[in-house]
Amino acid sequence: MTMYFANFDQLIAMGGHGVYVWSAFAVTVAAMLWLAVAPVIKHRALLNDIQRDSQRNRQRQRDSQRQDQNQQAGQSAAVSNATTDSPSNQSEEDF
Amino acid sequence: MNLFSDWTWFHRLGSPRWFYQNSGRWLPWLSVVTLVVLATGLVWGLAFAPADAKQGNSFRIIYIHVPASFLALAGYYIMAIAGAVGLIWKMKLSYMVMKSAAPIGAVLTFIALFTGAVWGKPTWGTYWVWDARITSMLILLFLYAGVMALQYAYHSVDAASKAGAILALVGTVNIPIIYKSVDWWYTLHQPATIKLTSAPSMHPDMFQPLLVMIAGFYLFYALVLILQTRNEILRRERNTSWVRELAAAKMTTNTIANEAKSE
Amino acid sequence: MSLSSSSLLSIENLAFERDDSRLFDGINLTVNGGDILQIEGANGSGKTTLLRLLTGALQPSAGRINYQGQPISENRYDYLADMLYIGHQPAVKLNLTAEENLRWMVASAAKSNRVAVADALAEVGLAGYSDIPCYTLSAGQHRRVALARLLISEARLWYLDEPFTAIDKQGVSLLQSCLQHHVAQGGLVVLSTHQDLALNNVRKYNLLSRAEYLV
Amino acid sequence: MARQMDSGFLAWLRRDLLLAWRRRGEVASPVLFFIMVSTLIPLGLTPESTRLAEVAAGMVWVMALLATLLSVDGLFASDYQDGSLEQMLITPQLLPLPVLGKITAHWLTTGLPLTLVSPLLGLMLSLPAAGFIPLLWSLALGTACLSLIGAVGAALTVSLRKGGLLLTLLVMPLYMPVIIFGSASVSYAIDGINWLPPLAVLGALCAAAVALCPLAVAGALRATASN
Repeated sequence: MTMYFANFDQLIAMGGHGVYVWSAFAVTVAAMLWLAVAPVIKHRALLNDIQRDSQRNRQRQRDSQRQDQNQQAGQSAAVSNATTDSPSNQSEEDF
Repeated sequence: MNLFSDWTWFHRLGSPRWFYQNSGRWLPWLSVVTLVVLATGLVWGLAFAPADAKQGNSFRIIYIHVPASFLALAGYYIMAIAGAVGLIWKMKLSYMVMKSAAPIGAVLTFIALFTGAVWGKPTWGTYWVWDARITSMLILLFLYAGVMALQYAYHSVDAASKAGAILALVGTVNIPIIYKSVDWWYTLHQPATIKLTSAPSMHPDMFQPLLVMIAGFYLFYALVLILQTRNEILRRERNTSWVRELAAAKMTTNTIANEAKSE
Repeated sequence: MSLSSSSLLSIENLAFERDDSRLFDGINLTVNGGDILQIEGANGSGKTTLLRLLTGALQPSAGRINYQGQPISENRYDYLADMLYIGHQPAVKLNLTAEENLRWMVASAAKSNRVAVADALAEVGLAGYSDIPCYTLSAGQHRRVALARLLISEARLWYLDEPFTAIDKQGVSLLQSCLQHHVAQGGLVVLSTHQDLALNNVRKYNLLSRAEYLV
Repeated sequence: MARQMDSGFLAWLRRDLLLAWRRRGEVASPVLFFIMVSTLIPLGLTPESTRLAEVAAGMVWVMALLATLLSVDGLFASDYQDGSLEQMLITPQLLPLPVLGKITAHWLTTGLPLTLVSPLLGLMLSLPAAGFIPLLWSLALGTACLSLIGAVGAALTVSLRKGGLLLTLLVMPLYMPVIIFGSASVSYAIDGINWLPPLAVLGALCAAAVALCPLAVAGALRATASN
C-alpha cells in the first residue's frame, strides 16, 4: 500500500481541495470527540452530585435526631426545673 | 407459572442496574477497538486511497459523509425500536436508551449535513444544494429535533418517554415516504446529475476504506450510546440504594487517588 | 338492576407510581351494589388518581380492578358503558347551552335515557336556564349541569371527584338524595370529598392509613 | 340495549360542528390569514403577473399549510381545559372513533373553507387557468392530510402550556410529502402534463393518514393523560 501523496505538503494541499477535506474532517472529529468526552465528564459530575446529596441527607437526619434529643432533654430539664442549661444545648450554640 | 416467568432473562436484561454493571466492563475494550478502527479507516481514506477521476481529492469527504448518513438513519430506527420496546413491555431501560439515542443521532445528522455541504462547494460551486440526499437529511434533523424537544417538554418523565416513543414511531412510518417523495421531487425538477454517494461504481481501493469507516462509525455509535445511557440511568435511579452506594464507593476511591497524588 | 353474584367492583392490591415515587400501593377493596364508599386523605394523597385509575384513564403500575369478577381490561366496553365519572371540571362547553351539553353527553354515553334531558335540568333547578349559553351561568350552575347527568344516566357505577365543591346547601341536599336513590336501586358510588355526608352506613376509606371504617 | 358502536364518531362530530357554528367568527380566522398572507407575496416578490404565475401554485399550497398548522393546536386545547377530554378518554367507544369525529369537524371548519377560497387566491396570484381544478382537488385532499397529521402533533402537545411552537416542530417534517405531491399536481397541470398521478399519490397519503393517524392520536392522548 503506497502513500497516494509524494510528500507531506501534497497531503495538506490535496490538489487544491485540501481546505475542504481538512475542514470537513476537523469538524467531524471535533463533533465526535465532544460526543464521546461529554458523557464521561457528565458521568463524574453526576456521581459527585449524588454523593453530595446523600451526604446532605445524612447530615439533615443527624440534625433532626439531635433536635429530638434536645427537645426530650429540654422537657426533662423543665420537669425537674433545673436552672443550669444542659451541656448538650451549650455545645449546640458554639458548634 | 405463566409464560412470562421464563422470560426473566429478558426482564433481567431490562434492569438498569444489570446494564450499568455489565456495560462498565465492556467500555474499555469497546473504546479501544473503536479508536483503532476509526484511525485506520481515516488514515487509509485520507492518505492511501486513490483520488476520484472527476472530483479529485475532495471526494475523500465520502469517508465521513456516507458513514454519518448511514448512522443518522440507522440511529433513528434504533431510537424508534427502543421506544417501541418501552411502550410494549413498559421497560424503563429502553426509554432511557431512546432518550440517549436522540442527541447522538442529531449530531451525526448534523455531521452528514455539514460534510455534504462542504463537499458541494468544490463539486457544484455552492455550499447548499437542494440535492435529494441532503434535503432528506435536513428533514431527518428536524425529526430528531422534534423527538428531543418533546422529551424535555414534560414534567412527568413517564409521559415524556411515551410521547417521545409515539413520535419516533410515527417518524419511522414517515421516513421511507419522505425519502421517496424527496427523490421523486428532486428528479421532477432536476435532470439526474452525479449522485453524491455513487458507492457501487467505486474502485475497490476506494471502497474498502469506506467499509472500514462504516464499521468504525457503528462501533462509535454503540460506544457513545452506552455512555449516554449510563448517565441517564444515574439520573433516573439517583435515589435508589445501589446508585448511592456506587457514588459513595467511587468517591472513596477518588479521595484515595487524590491523597496518593498529593503525597 | 339485578345484583350480580360476585362483587360489582373489586380492587386487588392496586399500586400507582408517578416518576419512580410510589403514590400508594397495596389497596384492596370490594364494593357491592348499594355501597357508598368515601375516599378520605389529605391533599395530594392520590384521591383523584385513585378515581382516574378506576375509570381506566390511567394504568396502575401493579394490581387489578375487577368488574363483576372480570378484570376491566377484558370487559372494557361493558365496564365503561356501566360507569359515570364526574371530575374536578364539570366538562361543560361554555358556548353550548345546558340542554346541548347534556344531549351531547347522552349521545356519547352508551346507556343513558332514563329521564328526559329537560326534566333532569328542571330537577337540578336549571329549568329556566336550559336554552342560554353556559358562559352566562355561574360555576355552581355548571356543576348542576354535570349533576343532571346523574339523573339521566343508567350507569350503576358512579365515580365522583369532590362533587360538593361550589354548590349551595340546596344543591348538596339534592345530590345526597340522588345518591341515596341510586344506592337504593343497587348502584354503587365511590366519591372523594372532605365534607361529611348526612347519610347512614357510608363506608369511609382512608388512603394513607388504608383503614376502612363505617360511619 | 343495542351497542351503539358508531355513536362516538357522530356524537363528537356533531358537537364540534355545533361548537364551531357557535363561534362562526373564529372559523373565518384561518381563511383571513390565508388571504392576508397571500397578499404578501406580490409585495415581497413582484407585482408582475408572469413571474407570479411561476410561484403561484407552490405559494398557495404553502399558505394553506401554514393556515392549517395555525388552527390545529386548538383541536384538543379547549377540551383539555374544561375536562371533556377526560370524558372522551373513558367513553365506551374505541378512542380513535371520537378522535376521527373531531378531526373531521376540524377539516370541515378549516380545510374545506381554505379549499373553497383558493381559486380567489389563484386569481390574485395570476395562476394559469389550467391550474384551478387541480388546485381545488389537491387542496381538498391535502388539507385532510394536514388536519389528520396535525392532530397527532396537537395530541402530543395538548397538556403543555406553550405547545404551539413545539407542535410546528413535530409536525412540519411529516407535512413535507403532502406539500410535495400537492403542489406537484398543480404544476403538472400548468405544464400540460397529466396531473392525476401525483393527485393519486396524495389520495393514497390521505387514505393512510385516515387509517393510522387516529390510532397515533389515541395513543398520544392516553400516554400524556398522566402529565
